[in-house]
Amino acid sequence: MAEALVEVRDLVKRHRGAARPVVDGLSLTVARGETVGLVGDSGCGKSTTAKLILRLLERDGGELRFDGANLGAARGRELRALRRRIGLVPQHPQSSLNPRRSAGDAIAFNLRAHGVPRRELDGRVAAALELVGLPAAFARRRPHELSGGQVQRIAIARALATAPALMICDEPVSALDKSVQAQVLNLLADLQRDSGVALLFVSHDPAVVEHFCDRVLPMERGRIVTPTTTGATR
Amino acid sequence: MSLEVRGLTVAFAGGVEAVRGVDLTLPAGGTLVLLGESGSGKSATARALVGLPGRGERVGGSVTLGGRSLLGLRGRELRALRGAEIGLVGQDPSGALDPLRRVGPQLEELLRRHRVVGGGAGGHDASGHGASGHGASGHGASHGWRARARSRAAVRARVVELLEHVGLPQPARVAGSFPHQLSGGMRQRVAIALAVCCEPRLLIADEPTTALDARVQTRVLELFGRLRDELGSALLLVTHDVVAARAVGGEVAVMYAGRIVERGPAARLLTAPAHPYTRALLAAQPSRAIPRGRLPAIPGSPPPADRPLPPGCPFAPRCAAAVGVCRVERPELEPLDDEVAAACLLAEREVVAHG
Amino acid sequence: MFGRTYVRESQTAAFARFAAKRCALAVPVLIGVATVVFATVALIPGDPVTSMLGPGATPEAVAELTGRLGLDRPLPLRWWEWLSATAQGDLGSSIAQRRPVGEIVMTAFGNTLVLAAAAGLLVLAGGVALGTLTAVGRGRASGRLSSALSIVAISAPQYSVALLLVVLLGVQAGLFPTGGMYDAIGGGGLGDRIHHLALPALAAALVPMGVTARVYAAALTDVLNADFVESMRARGLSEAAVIRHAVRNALPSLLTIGGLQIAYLLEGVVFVETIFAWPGIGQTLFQAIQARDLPVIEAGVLVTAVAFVGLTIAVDALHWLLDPRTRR
Amino acid sequence: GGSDSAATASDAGGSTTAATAAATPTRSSGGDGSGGTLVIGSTGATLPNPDTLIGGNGWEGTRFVANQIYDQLVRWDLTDDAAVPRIVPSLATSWRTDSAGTTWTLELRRDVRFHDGTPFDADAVVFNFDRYLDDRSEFFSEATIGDVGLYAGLFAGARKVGPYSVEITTRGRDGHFLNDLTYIPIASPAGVRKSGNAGFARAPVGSGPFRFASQSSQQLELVRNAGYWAGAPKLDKLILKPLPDASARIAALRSGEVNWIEYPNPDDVPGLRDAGFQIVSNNYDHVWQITFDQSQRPWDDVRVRQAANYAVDREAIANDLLHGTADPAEQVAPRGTFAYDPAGDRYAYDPEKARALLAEAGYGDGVKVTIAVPTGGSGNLIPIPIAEKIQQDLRAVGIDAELKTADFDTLMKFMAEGRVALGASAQAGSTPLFASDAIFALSVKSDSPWFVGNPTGRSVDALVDRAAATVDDGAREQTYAEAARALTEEARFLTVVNDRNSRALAPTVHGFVQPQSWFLDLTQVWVGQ
Amino acid sequence: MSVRLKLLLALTAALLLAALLAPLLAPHAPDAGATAQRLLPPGSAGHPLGTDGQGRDLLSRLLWGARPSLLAGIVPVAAAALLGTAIGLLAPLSRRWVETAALRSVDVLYAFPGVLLAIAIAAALGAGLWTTVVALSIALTPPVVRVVQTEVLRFRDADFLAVARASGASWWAVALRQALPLVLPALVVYCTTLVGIAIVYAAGLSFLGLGVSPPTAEWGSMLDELRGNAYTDPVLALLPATTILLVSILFNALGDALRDQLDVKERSVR
Ligand SMILES: Nc1ncnc2c1ncn2[C@@H]1O[C@H](COP(=O)(O)OP(=O)(O)OP(=O)(O)O)[C@@H](O)[C@H]1O
Ligand SMILES: Nc1ncnc2c1ncn2[C@@H]1O[C@H](COP(=O)(O)OP(=O)(O)OP(=O)(O)O)[C@@H](O)[C@H]1O
Ligand SMILES: [Mg+2]
Ligand SMILES: [Mg+2]
Repeated sequence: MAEALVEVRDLVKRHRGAARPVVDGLSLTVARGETVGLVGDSGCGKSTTAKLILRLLERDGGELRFDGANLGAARGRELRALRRRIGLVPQHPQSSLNPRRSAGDAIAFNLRAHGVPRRELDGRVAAALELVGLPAAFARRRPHELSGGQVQRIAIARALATAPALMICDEPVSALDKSVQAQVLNLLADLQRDSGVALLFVSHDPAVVEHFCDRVLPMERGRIVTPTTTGATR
Repeated sequence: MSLEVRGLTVAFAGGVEAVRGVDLTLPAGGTLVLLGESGSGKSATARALVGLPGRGERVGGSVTLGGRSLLGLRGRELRALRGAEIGLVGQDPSGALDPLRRVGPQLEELLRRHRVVGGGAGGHDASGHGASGHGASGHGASHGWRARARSRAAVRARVVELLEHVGLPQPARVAGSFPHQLSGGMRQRVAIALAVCCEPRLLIADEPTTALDARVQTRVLELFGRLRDELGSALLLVTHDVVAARAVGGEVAVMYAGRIVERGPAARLLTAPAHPYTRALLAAQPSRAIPRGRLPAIPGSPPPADRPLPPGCPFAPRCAAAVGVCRVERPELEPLDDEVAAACLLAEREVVAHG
Repeated sequence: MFGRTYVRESQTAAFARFAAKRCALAVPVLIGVATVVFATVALIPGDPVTSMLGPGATPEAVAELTGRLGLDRPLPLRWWEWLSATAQGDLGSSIAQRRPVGEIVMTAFGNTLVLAAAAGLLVLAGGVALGTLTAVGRGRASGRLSSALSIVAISAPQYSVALLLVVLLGVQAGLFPTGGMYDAIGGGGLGDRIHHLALPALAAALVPMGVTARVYAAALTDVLNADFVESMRARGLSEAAVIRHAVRNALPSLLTIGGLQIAYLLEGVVFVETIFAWPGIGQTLFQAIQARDLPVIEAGVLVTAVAFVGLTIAVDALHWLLDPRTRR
Repeated sequence: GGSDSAATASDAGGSTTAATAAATPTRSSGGDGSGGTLVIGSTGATLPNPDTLIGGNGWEGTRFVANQIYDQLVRWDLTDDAAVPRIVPSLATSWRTDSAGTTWTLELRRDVRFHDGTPFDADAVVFNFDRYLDDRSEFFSEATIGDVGLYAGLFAGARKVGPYSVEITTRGRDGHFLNDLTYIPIASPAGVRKSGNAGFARAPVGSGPFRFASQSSQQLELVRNAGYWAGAPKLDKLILKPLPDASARIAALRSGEVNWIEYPNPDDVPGLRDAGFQIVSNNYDHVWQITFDQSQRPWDDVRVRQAANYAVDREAIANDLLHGTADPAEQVAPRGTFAYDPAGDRYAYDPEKARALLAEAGYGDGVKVTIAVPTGGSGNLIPIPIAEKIQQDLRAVGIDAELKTADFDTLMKFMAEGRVALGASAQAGSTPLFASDAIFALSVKSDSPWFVGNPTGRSVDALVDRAAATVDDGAREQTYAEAARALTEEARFLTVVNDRNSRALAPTVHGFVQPQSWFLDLTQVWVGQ
Repeated sequence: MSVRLKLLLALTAALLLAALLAPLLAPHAPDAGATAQRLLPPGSAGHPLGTDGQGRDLLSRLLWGARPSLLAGIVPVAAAALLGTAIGLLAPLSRRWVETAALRSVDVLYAFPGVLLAIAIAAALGAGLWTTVVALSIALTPPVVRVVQTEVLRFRDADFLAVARASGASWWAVALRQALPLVLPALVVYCTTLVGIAIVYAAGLSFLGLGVSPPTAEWGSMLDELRGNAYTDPVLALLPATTILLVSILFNALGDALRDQLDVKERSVR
């Protein structure tokens, strides 16, 4: 296995007032350029894990490392710098877009966080939309003017636009028809080949997971159980 | 109750034509699966059927349910119909829930509103195992606090049961939770529970299982099946999941660029589609057999919704089989035989040729 | 079977923790207020001695009185002594009025409380009614009318409104008394007091009512546009029920703006108190400031500060209870 | 305007009782009636403190509360509206002083009882003087340093020389001893002992015509002292309501909630009169003036000060702005004082002369000055409109005055420190000059701790000192009048108007005589239908 | 942009222009008058709106008075909006202790009476328009903080904010470009209500001698000067009040129109 890009050890998260932790001693690693599937029953803690890795939720225990840096202890500027290298496609694309800002704004926001100069924004936004098969005119649309699949593609485009080292995709293709899904999966595969992005991929679709992941980590009640490798063509 | 849709159009401000004349027939107890490209107008169709156009949305055509025209309905009549006769599972489950109220009371309110349990005339109860007992407790003179308390308890029990039916583990805990405390899949199941709780005669489900694992998905589809079988409810299911489409069976309609391009029984259409678009869609199914990065996607993109369709077949620019006439003449949905209809000039020829 | 109900995580402990923390934080806030008042009063020109001695005080008299009042001691010391005395419930005695400060301030605050309670009721009732009508009736005549009403309520200068009420309803129509809390001669009954309360409460309520209505209407309009409201309609809930839930969701905003307006009323609406000769805390504090009556200023500010902080805590606590998402 | 007739301008509603019948302090039983409740809307923002120690609300508190609850050893005769009030016996029936003018022996009235029934005697006087002056006395309070302290400034102490005879000593020769005594109320020693210093304000006991009944945050109530030694007052009850806002006072009067208001807004006076209300006013010791800071240019030049005095159209202010509720003041001594000289009006409106004087002083091209003006405050009338008018008049002759406003207490603070307020070069405000000798000295002497204009000349100081030490009334008053004339000539002030202390009374109020004083006598007033 | 918004913006511009061009538009000098001409009724020759207690032309004074009044009405509201929004956004989006410290400090300010504050500021700065502006700015800030904070709490845990933070954007970018647009409608509505109120507050401070000094025309102090004439000249007395009323209505209506402009969901209707 290649060197680890993300290393999560003994992650614990307990929601206030909850009886038991939703994430309970979870450990996983994702190597550079690797695609790891995270599967499990609904409610087992996958989305929570994703948020914990990005430090969007504060964990109650465990260690987080990203590319050798102690992500778990990073603060301020350092944390922001690390986050910039991780892309996130959240589970509910509709609510992951600011209802008062346009789709283009959403993508431009991430680009600006990466220091893309203002004058290049329009072009980069259009390019990102193009990648997910949407015309550039969609940049002006607000989230409620888009179909479910279009919103999901905006979310993917947003994460892709900044060329992250790791992408955490929470059900990224669930709302896409098979053809667009194929387009997106192909795109991710191409990117991975070209730039070596690592993927942590949450999905319920066995076909997608089996087709797409190097490794599948089954999750149950907040922890990983018996990791298996898929026999994906490789 | 049977649903008849004729020439349905949905347009948005800015000249967006999301639905461009759709005809659908869905008999009582029937199932119709709506498949189609992202952005082709499936959700817009679904919402229009419930009489819920978004703001700035214009709906044309005719929709009748059990012989009654839906599009002209207003106020009280429409509200009596919604929820009780027509259930809708929206595409975005987070948008279905009041963020400040616990899940249980949201369901309770609906049950009371449509008098399924806990209020006067109880409805049928066909969806549950052993559900027969609950309806009764709501009947009769529910005077006095004791009766009210009993009816209240009955409603709550029913809520928990409903949540169990949609495959939620620990349903009592979910009922006591706020929406933001639930995972995506849990929320989606709650949204389904909200739509089916009043045992509607027409259930419209817009991609209801996207966040559910196969096991739960099966369970939900079974639930829909029970509604259909026991109450004769009709089901309109929007999905991308060919497996699910196959599982529910019935009719399948394929939408492209705001129009139905192919229609037929699931068994036939999903194995031997006539329309090149349907064919391409099915081919794009990922599987272990296809090397990563090589999924056969349909090249190009659908015609923009905010401009009038160019002449010819809307799919022609992306169609491998397209011939010259495809770019000139727009195909209408024509029956190919007594089961299947397709909007493809080539498909007609093919059938003719085959026939 | 009936025993089967929902499983909810208990909020009681969490709420108790929140409330305790919030109340504990009130102490530094109040000490902060006391400190700022002290510093401010030290900054402003004029002192109680001159106000007290009036025209003709000799420097010796000034020096002597200053010494006797302890005003020549260092500010931090005075601050500390006042703080510890206050903590023990001793607010001292008014320099200008020679009466116990506690009595002066509490009476005045009590009077303001009466006025604020009456006005507050009008503010909330009127604000909610106008706000709901505005939001629900958007694009219709009813909405436009209630919106216009709330705008006019805000815009009419309070002073002129009060004067107009007095001139028209008090002096000319003779329907209401023009000022005071009760009839000077033989007054004081409940009916008499309510009669006297009517105009000042109305005058005090108009602006805050309009503000409440507008901000609340904006929040409610937002909620009514939310997806879940559309979903509720799709489920056939009655329009009344839909609005009820929307209102419930706009409640945090209403609470905030309503709280702000009631705080404003509790501070004592000086204009209204003056025109209607209502001996409330606003006037009292205003007079005390003019006379540089330090003990009264400090106690008056402290009493209003306690009321403000109490109100803020109540509003925050209601937020906590109303919106689980805001808990942290 | 400017009539020097001292007649009470009470001419409304056919009520003619004001000037005549009430002059005799006898209690008539039927004829002109008695009883009723007088409700007074006063200008103070708070209720006066009924303790003797602090008058509270300045002379308004003294007028309506202290003087009604308490008697002094001597008092002003306030029953005559045609003459400047003189000092007459009250609790003391007679007095004499030694040749040094530092020891005064007073014989006390024998038939006086306090409201609590305890008798008034020499012990009571000594008790009160100890309370005010002796910081070893049990009931001494630091508050005496305030109001009482000002007037009792020269007093050394009181000694009982007989059951109804006391001896009061002064620190120096005190020509204005009696004047000072009118400001020293005598409280019941038993009452003070009973409630203590701290509680006395809530249960004040005196021997005056009215006794304390109650005080709430809204009003203070006094009731008739039926056993008053000078004859019981006619009113049953006297209620005082603070109504600081002028329009609130008018509203209360018009709607019948009060039947007496102090200082109606001048613009409302004609309307009130038309509506049947009595407007009473009279001369009294009041002047609204601007004090020049003579240490600054241009006021250091007497010609400029005189020019300013000539520049102001006082008639317009008195008649247009104040609707005759005030008279033009063209000399320092106000009407309604012994020092007023009907022939002494010096500065009639004459802008030409003003310009000429200015040019002579070298300010022909105009000059900039600043004037500090209070925004309100007792006796200040309508300070801002008056100041604005003055500003216009001054500008017309080339004095460009910038107005700087502040609340009265802020200005007082500056004044008490001997500085002109807000860095201005002149200071506006009103003052009584001759009602209290103590105040007069502080208001004009160049070594006063107060801001009095930093005068350069000292001639006035000598006159004032000499007057203060003169026991003989006639001689003292003449000296004061001389001082006033000198002040007028020096133009230390820009005197503007003499207020006429107007008040509005409901038609139902009878028997009131408006004296030429800050104070008044309410014993003959009654309220009818 | 809606027709209504355009119209209101035009009116506002006209108002500001009138204030700016007061020297050209006013028929008389604002401080010139004779007591013989005082309290002339509206419609008098040469004085279309009549004269005040000093005989000064009311129309001219209203025009000139627009300058300080609009300044006192708009600048403090703008300043409070800026400061209040900054704190109201910062606090709930920051770490818990920052939130607590910021909000409780605001409470201190909030519980502090505005008059005292104004007097203290006047002591430091001297009386004048700027004292009014500073005092009002400080006094209006805490309420803005609370309004903004409440709005932020509604979506503090929303996914889109999480995603925005996950992008590694700086705090201020998240606050400004993600949170602010959501707060803006309520903020605009609230702040525009404050304009009229601030003009009246400013009058109160002038009355205390802390604001503009006479004879400067300012609507609030004109209101105050003429209030004594409620019984004698009610029409004149109501003129400044009416002016304030109309201007305040204008700003409120502008707030409504702006709110609607910001509401993307509704805008598609039009
Ligand atoms: N409010 C709106 N304003 C303008 N265009 C809209 C609006 N809502 C939807 N659209 C457009 O209408 C078309 C149909 O949308 P719809 O949501 O029905 O698609 P869909 O078939 O459900 O797609 P998906 O599978 O991606 O959910 C899309 O192209 C979408 O961009
Ligand atoms: N704020 C919260 N408070 C309490 N419990 C919560 C909260 N947020 C999430 N949970 C609980 O944590 C568990 C894990 O949620 P999470 O969203 O991580 O699940 P998931 O694996 O992503 O599921 P899905 O596949 O349905 O999206 C769920 O049981 C959920 O109810
Ligand atoms: Mg999830
Ligand atoms: Mg859709």
